[in-house]
Order: sequence, then C-alpha cells, then structure tokens
Amino acid sequence: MCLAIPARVVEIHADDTATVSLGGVRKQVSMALIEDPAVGEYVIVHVGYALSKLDPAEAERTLALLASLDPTEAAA
Amino acid sequence: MCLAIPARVVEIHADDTATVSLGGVRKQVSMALIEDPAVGEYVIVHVGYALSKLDPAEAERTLALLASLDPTEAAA
Amino acid sequence: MKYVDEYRDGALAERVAAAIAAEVDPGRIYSIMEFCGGHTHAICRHGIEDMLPATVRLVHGPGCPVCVLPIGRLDMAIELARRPEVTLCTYGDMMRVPGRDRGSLMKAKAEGADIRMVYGSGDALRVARENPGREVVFFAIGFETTTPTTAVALVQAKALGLRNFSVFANHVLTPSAIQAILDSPEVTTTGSVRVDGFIGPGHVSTIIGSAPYDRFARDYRRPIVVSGFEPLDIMQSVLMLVRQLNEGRHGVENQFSRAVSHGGNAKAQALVDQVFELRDSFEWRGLGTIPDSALQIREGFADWDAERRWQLRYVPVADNKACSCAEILRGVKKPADCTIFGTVCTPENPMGSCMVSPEGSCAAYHLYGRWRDMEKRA
Amino acid sequence: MKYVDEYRDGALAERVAAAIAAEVDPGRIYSIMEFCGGHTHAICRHGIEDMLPATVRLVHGPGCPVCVLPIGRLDMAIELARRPEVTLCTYGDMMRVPGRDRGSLMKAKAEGADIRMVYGSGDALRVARENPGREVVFFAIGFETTTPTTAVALVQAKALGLRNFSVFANHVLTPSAIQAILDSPEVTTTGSVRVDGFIGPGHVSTIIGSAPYDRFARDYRRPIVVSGFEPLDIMQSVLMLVRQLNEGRHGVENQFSRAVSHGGNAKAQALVDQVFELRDSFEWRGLGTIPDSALQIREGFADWDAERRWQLRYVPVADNKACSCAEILRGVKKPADCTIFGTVCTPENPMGSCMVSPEGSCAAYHLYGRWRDMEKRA
Amino acid sequence: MGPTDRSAFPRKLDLRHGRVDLSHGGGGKAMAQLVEEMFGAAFDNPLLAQRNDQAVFDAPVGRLAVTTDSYVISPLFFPGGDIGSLAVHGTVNDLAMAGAVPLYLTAGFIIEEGFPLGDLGRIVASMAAAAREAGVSIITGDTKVVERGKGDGVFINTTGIGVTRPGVAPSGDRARPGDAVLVSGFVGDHGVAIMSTRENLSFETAIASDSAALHGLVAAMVEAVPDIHTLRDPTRGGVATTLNEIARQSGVGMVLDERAIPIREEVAAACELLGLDPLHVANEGKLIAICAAGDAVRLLDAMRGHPLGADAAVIGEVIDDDHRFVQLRTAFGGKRIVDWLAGEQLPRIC
Amino acid sequence: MGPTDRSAFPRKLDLRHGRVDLSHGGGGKAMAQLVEEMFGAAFDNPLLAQRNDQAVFDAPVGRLAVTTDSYVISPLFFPGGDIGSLAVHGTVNDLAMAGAVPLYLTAGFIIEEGFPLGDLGRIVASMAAAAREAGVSIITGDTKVVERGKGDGVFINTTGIGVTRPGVAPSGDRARPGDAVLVSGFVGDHGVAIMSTRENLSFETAIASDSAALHGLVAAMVEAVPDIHTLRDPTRGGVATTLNEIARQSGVGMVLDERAIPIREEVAAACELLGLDPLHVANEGKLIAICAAGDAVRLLDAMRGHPLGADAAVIGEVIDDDHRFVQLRTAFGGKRIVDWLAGEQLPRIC
Ligand code: SF4
Ligand code: SF4
Ligand SMILES: [Mg+2]
Ligand SMILES: [Mg+2]
Ligand SMILES: [Mg+2]
Ligand SMILES: [Mg+2]
Ligand SMILES: [Mg+2]
Ligand SMILES: [Mg+2]
Ligand SMILES: [Mg+2]
Ligand SMILES: [Mg+2]
Ligand SMILES: [Mg+2]
Ligand SMILES: [Mg+2]
Repeated sequence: MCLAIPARVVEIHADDTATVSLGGVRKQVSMALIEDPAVGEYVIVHVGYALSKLDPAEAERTLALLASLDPTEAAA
Repeated sequence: MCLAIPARVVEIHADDTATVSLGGVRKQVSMALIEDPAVGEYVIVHVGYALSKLDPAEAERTLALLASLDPTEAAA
Repeated sequence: MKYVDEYRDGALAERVAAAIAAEVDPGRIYSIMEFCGGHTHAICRHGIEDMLPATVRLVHGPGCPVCVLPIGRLDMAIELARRPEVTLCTYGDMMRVPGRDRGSLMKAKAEGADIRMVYGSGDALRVARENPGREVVFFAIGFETTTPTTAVALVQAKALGLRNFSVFANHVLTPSAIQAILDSPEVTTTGSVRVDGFIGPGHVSTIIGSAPYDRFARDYRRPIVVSGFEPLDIMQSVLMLVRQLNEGRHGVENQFSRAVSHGGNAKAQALVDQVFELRDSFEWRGLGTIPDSALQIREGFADWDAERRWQLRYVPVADNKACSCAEILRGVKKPADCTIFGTVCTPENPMGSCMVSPEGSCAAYHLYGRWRDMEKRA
Repeated sequence: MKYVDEYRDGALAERVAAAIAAEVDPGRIYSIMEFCGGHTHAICRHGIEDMLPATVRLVHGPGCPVCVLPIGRLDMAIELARRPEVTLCTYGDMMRVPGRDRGSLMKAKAEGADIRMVYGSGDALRVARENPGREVVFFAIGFETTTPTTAVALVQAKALGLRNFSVFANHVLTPSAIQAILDSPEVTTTGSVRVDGFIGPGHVSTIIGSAPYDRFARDYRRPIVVSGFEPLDIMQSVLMLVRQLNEGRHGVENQFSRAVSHGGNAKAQALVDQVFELRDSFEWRGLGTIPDSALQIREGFADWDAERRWQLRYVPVADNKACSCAEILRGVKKPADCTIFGTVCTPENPMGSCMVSPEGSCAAYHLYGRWRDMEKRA
Repeated sequence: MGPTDRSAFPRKLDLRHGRVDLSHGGGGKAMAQLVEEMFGAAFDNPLLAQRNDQAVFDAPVGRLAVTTDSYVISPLFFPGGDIGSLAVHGTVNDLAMAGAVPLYLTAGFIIEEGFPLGDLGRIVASMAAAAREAGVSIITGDTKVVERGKGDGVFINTTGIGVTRPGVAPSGDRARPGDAVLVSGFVGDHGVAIMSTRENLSFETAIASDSAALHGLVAAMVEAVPDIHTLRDPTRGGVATTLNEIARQSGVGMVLDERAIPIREEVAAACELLGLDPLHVANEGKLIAICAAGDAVRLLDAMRGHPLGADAAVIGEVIDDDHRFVQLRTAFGGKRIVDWLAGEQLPRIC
Repeated sequence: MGPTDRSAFPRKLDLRHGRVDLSHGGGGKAMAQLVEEMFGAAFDNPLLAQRNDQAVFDAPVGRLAVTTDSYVISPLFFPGGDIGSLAVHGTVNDLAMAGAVPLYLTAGFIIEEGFPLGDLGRIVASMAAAAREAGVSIITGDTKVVERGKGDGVFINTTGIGVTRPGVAPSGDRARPGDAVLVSGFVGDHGVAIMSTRENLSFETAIASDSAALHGLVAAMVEAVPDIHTLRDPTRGGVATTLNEIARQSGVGMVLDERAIPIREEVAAACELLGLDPLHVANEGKLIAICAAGDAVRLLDAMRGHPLGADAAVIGEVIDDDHRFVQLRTAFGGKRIVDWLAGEQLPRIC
C-alpha cells in the first residue's frame, strides 16, 4: 500500500482534484495536499492523492550524475 | 388462494396451534378460529388457519344420500 | 385423503349424473351461477361439465378475490412494495395480476422490490418478527373465508406490540357481490344474463353460515345451495338446485352440512368484528363501486393499517380496453368470448385478472377447458 | 513512463554497480538498513542484491505499516467489521493478516461481514456518501506518507457533516521506529544487528522532509540517505552511503531530491496537525510499546473517530510463537531464518504479518527471492 | 505429483473450519490446491489426472449424445440427495433419454464466498459417489468463486457425453397417434420433497426425492424394445410440461387416464395443500416413454423388472390433434386439459 | 415449429422493457419461449434444432478434447467484449490448447431474476456471433433463473468438444529443459481492461480486452511445428501462474527475460498504479507455447504470420530445476522469482 508513482497533471478540476496521466493511463486524484498544481507538472501519487510535486531539474541532475559515473574507472 | 381442505388434528400445541395431518402430510396451523379443538377431529384448513370443524355424521349422511340415488331409475 | 377422496368417487359421480339427467325437464334450460372461483376451478379441473346435460348451464360468478380487485388497489400495493423500507408479503396469486402500464408485483420484484410470497397472514407475521429493520406489509385480500385469518394476525401483532407489521386490507363481502349481480341490468332488464339459482360458496359459509343468503332466496326468488368444493359436492348441489327449480321452490339449502351451519363460526365473526368495520364504498372490478361492500381496519388497529401509515390514496384506473374481465365477472361473457383469450392473453402474459388466479374463469378455462371451446369452434 | 523508466535503465545500473564495486573497501562489511518496505519490495523485484558486492548487506527494516500493526489492533478492526451496522473499508493488504485465533478480515468477510477493499480514504468517503444507511469505517494505517490522505478525508467528512463516516486510526511515526531500532539491545549491546547506515523512506520524506533525520545522523553517527523507490535510486543511495562510510561521514543526504525537500510538504503537515495529535503510546509489532510513536484523532474530530464511537479497547495479543516477524522487523532475522518460512507460512496461508503485504520482508522474499535461499542451502 | 504434494501446498485444506474465499477462484495457488485436494482426490481418474484445461481421449465409435445442465437447487441438501448427486443424476438421465450409454461428465462449480469447505467436501463426495455408481468419469472441471451475495452457496454445471446404441433413437418428435405413453413410477416425489423444506410452506412428510440415474433402467428398456419412440425425464414442469413439449415437437395430442397415473398419497395431499397439480411437480428419477401400442406390454414388463421401474404404468395414448392438446380423463369421469406449467411453480427445484 | 410459432407463444418476448423473472426458469411455457425465441433463434443449427434435452451426432474420428468453463465476469460488458463472446473464446481456446479443432459448444445460463431481456439478447447475439466466427455450433443448452440477490446478472457455462489432430499432442507435462518459451503477444490487456471499469479503481485507458478465439493461430502453429510440447492460454493468474503450473506438471524450471516480454505501456502503467505484476494479469486472447529450442524460430515465424500472433516473442527457456522455479532476468539486470498469483487479484475477470 506504500506505492507512490509520478504522474503528469493533464487537467485540473474545480473540486481540488486533477486528472493525472501515467503512460497513457488517466486517473482522477485529489490535489488537497498540493499548493498550486498546474497542468504539465508531475506529482507523486499515493492512494489517490498527490503528495508532492516532482522537480524536473532535480530529476535530470540525478540522472546526469548517474550517467557521469565512469565505468572504465569502475571496471578497474 | 381460496383453497381449503379437511385435515385431522393430531397434536394440539400450547400457542393455539395444532399439527394437522392430511394423507400423511403434517402441518402446523393456527386454531385461533376454532372453539375447543380436539385430537382426532377434522377441521377445514385455509391459508394456515383452521376455519371450522368437520362433522363426521353430516359427512356420512351426504355420502349415504348420494349412494342412495337409484341409477336404474336414472338410466330410464 | 379422508373427506376428500370419497367426494371424488367416479362411480358415485355416475349415479348423480344419471339422477340429474333423469330429473331435468328436457324442455327447460337450467342456468346456474356458481358464485365462487373455487367452484369454477373444481368444475374445470374434474371436468364436471362433461357430466351434466346440455341444458344445465353453469355461469361463472365474481367470487374470486384476485379477479375482483380493481387495478387501482393493486397499484397501491405495487407502490407500497417499491418503497425501499417495505417488504410486501402477498399471496402468490397476486404476483402476476397486471396493474397500470402493464406493471405487476412480479415485475416490481424483478426490478428489486422486496416482495415475498406467503402462504398466509401467519407467515407475514413471522417475516415481520424476523426482520425488525423492515416495514413488513401484508397485502390482505379475500372474501369472508380469509378475513378472519387477517383479523387473527392483526390481533396478534397488537398483542405483541409488533410495530413493523401492517396490513393493506382489501377484504370484500360476498352478499354485496351477489346483490350486485341480481340488481345488474343484465339480470333485471336486458336478460342477457340468466341466473336461475346459485351454488353458494361453502368456505365463505363456514364463517358466515348460510343465514345471510336467506334474504336473497326470499326477495329475489332464487334457490341457493351452499356447496362444498369436491366434485360430488358440486354435482349434488346441481341436483338440489334442479329439484328446487323443478318444484318451483326458492330456498337456501345446505349441501355442505359437514362444515357449514346456519349461523356460521361465531368466534371468527367476533374477531372480524373486533378488527374490521364496513368501508363506505369499494370499487370492484366488473361490478363497479358498491357501498358497504368491503371492510376497513378499525380505529383501534390504526397503527397496523398500511393505508393510514403511508396515507395511500386510491386512484381508479380503467381496465384494459381489450379485456372482458368485467363482463366475465358479471356472467355476461364466457372466457372464449373474449377476443384475446388464449392468444394475446395467456397465463404467462395475462391481460386481465381473470387469467391469473387458478380460480379466475379465464385461467381455469385456459388451463383445463380450452379444448372444449376449440372443439365447439371447429 | 516518464520519471519511472529512466530510473530502471539496465545500462545505467551496470555503471552504478561498477562504481559501487570499485568503491567498496574489500576488507569491510557495509551493513545498510532500508527502513521502508517499499524499498525491500523494489530490491527483491528488480533483483538489486545480484548487483551488489557480497560485502554490501541490506538489512530490512520495520517500515511496513501492515507488518508493524500488532494483532490487538487488527482484532479491533475485525470486531468493528463484524458489527451488523458497520461497513469496514480497508486497504487490500490488510485482508489476509492473521489476527487472534487465525481470524482475518478475509475470513470475517467470507463469514458475512461487510468489508470493502478500497484504493484510499477518498473511496471510503464515497462509500459512506452512497450508503447513508450504513456506518462506514475507514481502517486507516500507514506512516507519514499516508497520514495526510486520511486527514483530508476527515476534514472533508466534517465539512460535509457526513455522520455515517468514521476512521479507525493507526497512523505511526517513522522517526520513532528508527529510534527504537537504534536504541534496541541488538544494536546497542549484543551487536547482533549491525546498522552502518540507513536508506531513508523517500515517500515519507515528501511529507516530512529530510530534516527529522538530522538528529539521528548527528546523535547516533549513522549516515542516512533519503531515497527514491526506483532501482537506480536505491543503487545510487547505496553508493552514497558507501562513500559516506568510506569517508567516515554521517550526514543526511537527499538522493530523492526530485520529490523531497528539507522541510517537506507544509500544507500536508498542517492538515495532519489539524486532525491528529500524538498518542501517548502505541504497541508496535516487533518494536514493543513506544511512547509518542503514533497519532490519534483530535477532540475536534471526535465524532468521526471510530475508537470513540464504538468505545474500542485495545487488548494486546501475543504473536504466534512459531513466527519470527518481530525479529525480522528489528533486522535480527532474515525471512529464511524463520523455521516455517515457505512451508507452513506462505502468502496463501500467512502466519505472520510480514508474509502478507508485498512490502513485508517475508512476502517479498517469498514472491521474488526464495530461490536465492534455496541456492544457498543447497 | 499426487494429492499429497506438500511442497506445493504446505498446509492442508481446513475442512473443519475453512471457508471458500475469493482466492479459491483467483486462478492462483489456493485454487490449484482446492482443485487438487478436493476435486482431484474425489473424482480421481486417468483423464482428470491429465491436469490440463481439457481432457483428451479416443472418440467412441458411433453417435455421441451431449447434454448440459446447471444445478441451482435450494436447499443444497434435501431428503433423498444433495446438489452433488443431483448434478450427476440429472445429466446422466438426459443422456439416457437419448438411449445413450453415459461415459463422461464435466463439472463446473460456481461457489459463493464464505461457503464452508466442509459442505463443499460433502457435495463433492456425494457427486463422486453418484458418478462411480453410474459408471461415469468426471474428466475435466472448472472452479469460480463469486462474492458473497452474488451466488447461493454453490451452483454446479455438469455436461455429459455418451454414446448411443445402434438402432436406438428416441426423440421428442417421434410420438405417433396410437402410441402408448408410459411413466416409470410415482410422480412428484422430488418436487414435494424439496418444497417440504421451504420455510414458508413448511410441512412434514416422509417423501424423499426420487433422484436417481436412469440409464440402467433405459438399458433394460431398449433391450426389450429397441424402437422406443420417445424418452424424456419429467424434471422441471413435471409430467404435464414434458408431455406438452413432446406433443408440440411431434405435432400430436395425447389422452391420459388420471386413474392410471401413479401418485403417492403424501404427494397428492401435499399438492392439495399447496394448490398444485402433481403433474406439474418435478421428478428427478422418473422417465416418460412413448412406444408403439404393440410394444407397450413388453416395454412395461421390462420396466417393472428393473428396481427403478417397479411402479411403471401405461398412463395414456397419443392421438391425432392439430391443437396438440394433452388431455386427461379425470378419475371423476370428466375430461380436461393438462397444460404446460404456467409461471414458476416454486423456485429452484433442480 | 419455427421461431415464429405464435400458436404456442402468442406474445413475443419484450426485449425493450422485459426482464427475466422466475417463470423463465420454471420449466414451463415462459422458459420454452425464452429458449426458442432467444437462444434457438440466435444459435440456430441442425443439432440444436433437435430440441431434445441433448444433442446427438456422429462421433468424429480420432481423439476428442473436452473442456468446461463457467464465466462469471463482472462487468458483463467491457471494452473489447462481453460475457457472451468471452464464454465462446475462453472455451474454444481451451480446446485449441490441446491442438484440437473446436467443433461444438454447450451453453448453460444462470440468470438473476430481474435481468433485462434486452441485455440478455445482446449477450446471446454476441455469443452467437463469436461462435459463428469461430466455426463452432452451440448444440444444446440449459436455462436456470435464480432469485434476485442469488446471482449476478448472468453466469454462463460453456463446455467445448473438439477433435485433435494426429501427431499433435501438446500437454502441460511435456516441457523439457532446453525448450523455448513463447508468448503470442502483449500480456495483461484483458485484466487491465476489466479493472479499468471497476468503480473503486477507476482509471481510464484505451486498453481493450484481447478476448479472441485462438484456434486459427494454433492451426498455423501446428502446421509449422506439429510437435509443440505445451500450449496454454494464460487466463486467470496470468502468464506467471500458467508458467508455474506447467513447471510443476513437467517437473522443470524456467528462466524468462523481462526485456523480451511484450507489455504495452498502458498495461505497465496501470500495473504500477495498482501495485500489480503484469505477469499476474489475465489474458483472454494470448497463448503460451513451449517447443524444442530448434523449433522455436519456425514456430515464432508461424505465429508472427498470423494476425493474433503478430507480436509473438520468445520470452525464455525451460531449465532443469528440482524446485520448479520460474525465474526472471530483470530488465534492470538482476534475477527474481516469478511466482504463482497469491490470493485473488481482483474479483471475477473471467
Ligand atoms: S382472456 Fe384475459 S383479457 Fe380476456 S377477459 Fe380473460 S383475463 Fe381478461
Ligand atoms: S515466514 Fe511467516 S511466520 Fe515466519 S517470520 Fe515471516 S511472516 Fe512470520
Ligand atoms: Mg371464493
Ligand atoms: Mg513505508
Ligand atoms: Mg440437459
Ligand atoms: Mg436436464
Ligand atoms: Mg477453467
Ligand atoms: Mg431432461
Ligand atoms: Mg476449461
Ligand atoms: Mg479455461
Ligand atoms: Mg436443462
Ligand atoms: Mg485455459
């Protein structure tokens, strides 16, 4: 039950909910825990609620860091 | 639903009901409409209630009357 | 089965048939109405008509409580059953009777209404006790035979303080119906219905006795024989009527003496009187609105009266135009006279109430007797 | 799936694995506890252990809310569910957890209790609105990740005046559990559990931030890396821990920076604070009774508190003697160390809570990893 | 891989306290265990032991008869049997009514969540015993579990496969004017036994269901009279409905003699009480046979020589009638129609 | 006696407003009419037209395959099909998995009181269309009606009969170490399509059920490789459970390659959302095939040449393993077990 997964906000509804999309699957979730959600942003979704926004720059930074690890050095 | 059928009282219970028997089938029915039912007596049963006692002498009399009709006279 | 089988004896039947055949006046028609649907059913089931001379004609009367209940009253029951809090307990016979817009209790049940078929009022009481969270309503119908059994249930419910039980009462009175027949224009004026005498409903008379018929015999000069329901009972009653008619008499005779007295069941009458009172007027299918022809629940039992509890209101609804039940219930038509008998109207898809209960004339004919009409037509 | 697939990339995984392999000190054991069952699950599902040097040992922690709930609290839920007026809404994971006398919510449901599996508290609210005649109770469990979602439902229920909804609250606190581990005799005294550093639960930290861990890192001198849940996140967190350990550092680092900040989600924290307050003490399976380690519903929401509404009382129940869940939750044992793992205790017939939720160590090992133990034994 | 393969299923099914839950229909290990330990053990035979999603076997030579029925009877256990034995008898009988030798059955279970495993075990054991006694194998099956409130304990579908005998081809459309109509014994026992258990009708009677497999009786019959025109078991709707079906299929009428129809006094009495016609009441161990008038005595003798036909009787004859009416000469001396059952009689007698 | 025999059934079934009531299962005239006007008309074929309680036909020469399944899916209508088409496809597929040519189906309906006749008509029409398309005849059937609250709309049992091809004998116990494991296309579509309709999970996706009859695909496959060792359709419990069943039956292990398993992105995403393994999700138009390694390429080509196998793939190999584990090399680079489905996934996907 501790599952949480990033999804993109595709539509914001009046009742503090939003439709999010994950790999083509759309689901309506609560935005009650999020300040100012916006279409196009990614949020972490857990048991039908968005928990936090996802920061694309930080996501890139993490991946870049991983990619920068030097396998040749490692293989040594 | 207007079905009513004679059955023999085989057991009287405390709650103004009795078990009656018809051709080997036993059923518990209300005796609320009957004065002083007794085991061995026949009653007319309708929707789970005994409606009246059946008078064996009268029953015989009716059959005797029918049997007394003279078929030879009738055939004439 | 003692007191059953003896009265179905084929050998005795031949004797009675022979006696009737011997005693009828060949130049005379004997038109006899059996008031009660139970008699109609027995006549068809045992094939009694085959054993009577052609000049003895049986006319089927209005004595079927399922048949005479008008659509408007049935609709009240359907409306009740549809209430989410209500469990409606009904005799199975009522399930298929067509109401307004081709509705029925059967359809309401299929659509989700909580409707239970019960064997009698006692079962409805049991359902109420076992389901304290439900409003259990007993859909009570019937002539005087059945009324006391409803009265018992109401007295018991009151004694138990059983507040989730109530009765939707539709009990009607036999003498009112007989009077309506005898006063109908078809009998009094046009002569399209001929009733020379009556086979009286023996089960009704176990309760009310034979006394209530005395005035009809006297005032309308028609012989009446209160009859049992086995085929020999009916045959004998026919013979007794033939004899009265042959002799120009018009008395009340009691063929069902093994179960019926002149005064009836006093205990049952007292119970009915305790619980019920006359209703100002009641609409009957076929017979129209008749004053003082039905019963309603007394003030003292108001808390168990479903009509009061839900403030039910009767809205008259016209019968299906194609249906001849009204005429059949008055004896004006026979089932086969209805243009849709056996084609559009069948027991599976009844268009009128007479096609539902096995005691309805159309149902009894369809189930047991329709070959007869086919033969006649052919 | 953006932000998912990238973090499962096999080629990048090889790089990280190579880096870890290159950077570990061959003469040293790195014993790292992943606190969270979500991490345990991901480790087993993706086969991460296969990609780590033998000297990097992952110790599974107590961070599975299904696993740590003691039998007595589950029994309270079963008792609630058995009440005829109650509809209990629960996360599916709880259904098979064994309670007293081998009972479970699944068995209670099979015996007739009205129990619905829901996706979250929002669905439970919907059930309550759609069934005004039922008492709908939401069986709320979870760490800080889940607590705010329960808080939202309670605030909404109060705003709507929804009186047939209530919450049976069992929310527990991550820092309390970490502290219990660090203070346990196995860690402090006997040394039977070695925890060199922690992989911190990233989803918890989306709400509470990374700040609450600062004091552990400082006071207990253990590095902590708050980690995401994709396999590359975990691998990277391992690498970050290895580096801290190699360098003798013990700070809190944030691998999951794309979703976690130092302060966490202020809006969520405010909501939790509005609805919940600290519970004086709470019994955890495996960790014992810990003061201030769980939350209870505040007075202002008392009308929506199932514990108050039904005056539920907690009765402690001893764990099954054969079951080693307590030791597994403290990191003292691994699933294969339990004598009944995979024989008497299986996901179909779990004997302990750790065999139920996919985040429980025993379940994760049984589903994904038991060949590994078989190989070792063979 | 036998029923005691404890490596796959470490804990035995708990027949004393266990109940069916949704996992038993989920397709996973719990279902595999139920199938293996309960169904596999009780129905054990080489074809079932193939443990595939189908059974494969050499086709018998000749003509095959195939029939299917779902059993939804309430109550599941009743005087004279239970849904398990009924599910075997009913389907075996539909094969026997084609004059076929029953060979194989399939079994599909739809079980309601919460159903006691012990009761399921009793039903399965009874089904296995009935199949063994009838000489048929249950060769493949299926298990589904539905949520509580979406079923009624257990429903069972059985499909039967048999092989017909050369020269024996009874069919509902082969009744001809002049043919004799026979019944194999007392009618209405099954329906009355079931109705006696229903709470709102409650009456007591010694009547038990007649549920039985009739292929042995049929074997004796076709040996005596291979050219039986029609065979049918009068189940739901009773003798009346079955005869009407045949009349309609064959385009004929019938005339029955009420005095000749074997009806037990208790059955007649129960029908009087309930306002039912015994000819509309269900049977599960009786058959209707129609044959040329000249074969009737021989057929009747063969029937009476078999325990399940001891009370057999000729009850009427087939006539020419464009209306396809089934008529009855009443014991009283009149005549009436015997009609199809109209509406439902009482729910779920099979 | 045709479907328009108005003398027996004067009023047509009311498909617009009518509902099934108890009389439709009572064995009387209402049932006869439902059977004739709805089932008889839709499924029309000479064997069904025998209108007996069984169908009789010449036995095919060879080996017969027989299978049975009850369908209790909820909802009854779903993206990509309905219970009617599913009841044909599922049973045809179990015949196809024996390498058999499907010939005949039986159909047993258990209908809940109150079910709209119009919906029943749609289901029956869909079933008839699926049967027609698959080239099988529905030759006999049965109808039961249960009281409201004792069923769930409609349950359908179909039993299938087919005839196997000489030299073709796939079976679950024939997987051998070294064999290749193939799947015919994207996995998990059916289960995800069904789950997307469930109120408490509600999500939207373009995924439709893959429900389809696979015997055409199998025909192409056995033509290319007659000696396919094992064929099975991974329905309830998904690919994972099916492979475990086979591993257990054959006494072998398997190793799968996660990267090779065809899974649509939407299916993967829905599984992430719900915490499910796509390998545990049901399929209704996919098959698992196991063959000798040397036959794998030929078999794969044959599969890809058929529209229902266009996305077929070799996903793993059979190994020697006393533990009978099915293992997976993860895309990430590790290894894990692929276990049986434990417990129920989500109720009633077939
Ligand atoms: S046949 Fe039907 S429509 Fe005609 S009178 Fe009788 S009940 Fe009415
Ligand atoms: S295997 Fe089962 S009994 Fe043993 S510790 Fe794990 S959950 Fe408890
Ligand atoms: Mg009357
Ligand atoms: Mg956690
Ligand atoms: Mg059949
Ligand atoms: Mg049958
Ligand atoms: Mg199956
Ligand atoms: Mg049959
Ligand atoms: Mg099958
Ligand atoms: Mg199948
Ligand atoms: Mg059938
Ligand atoms: Mg299959």
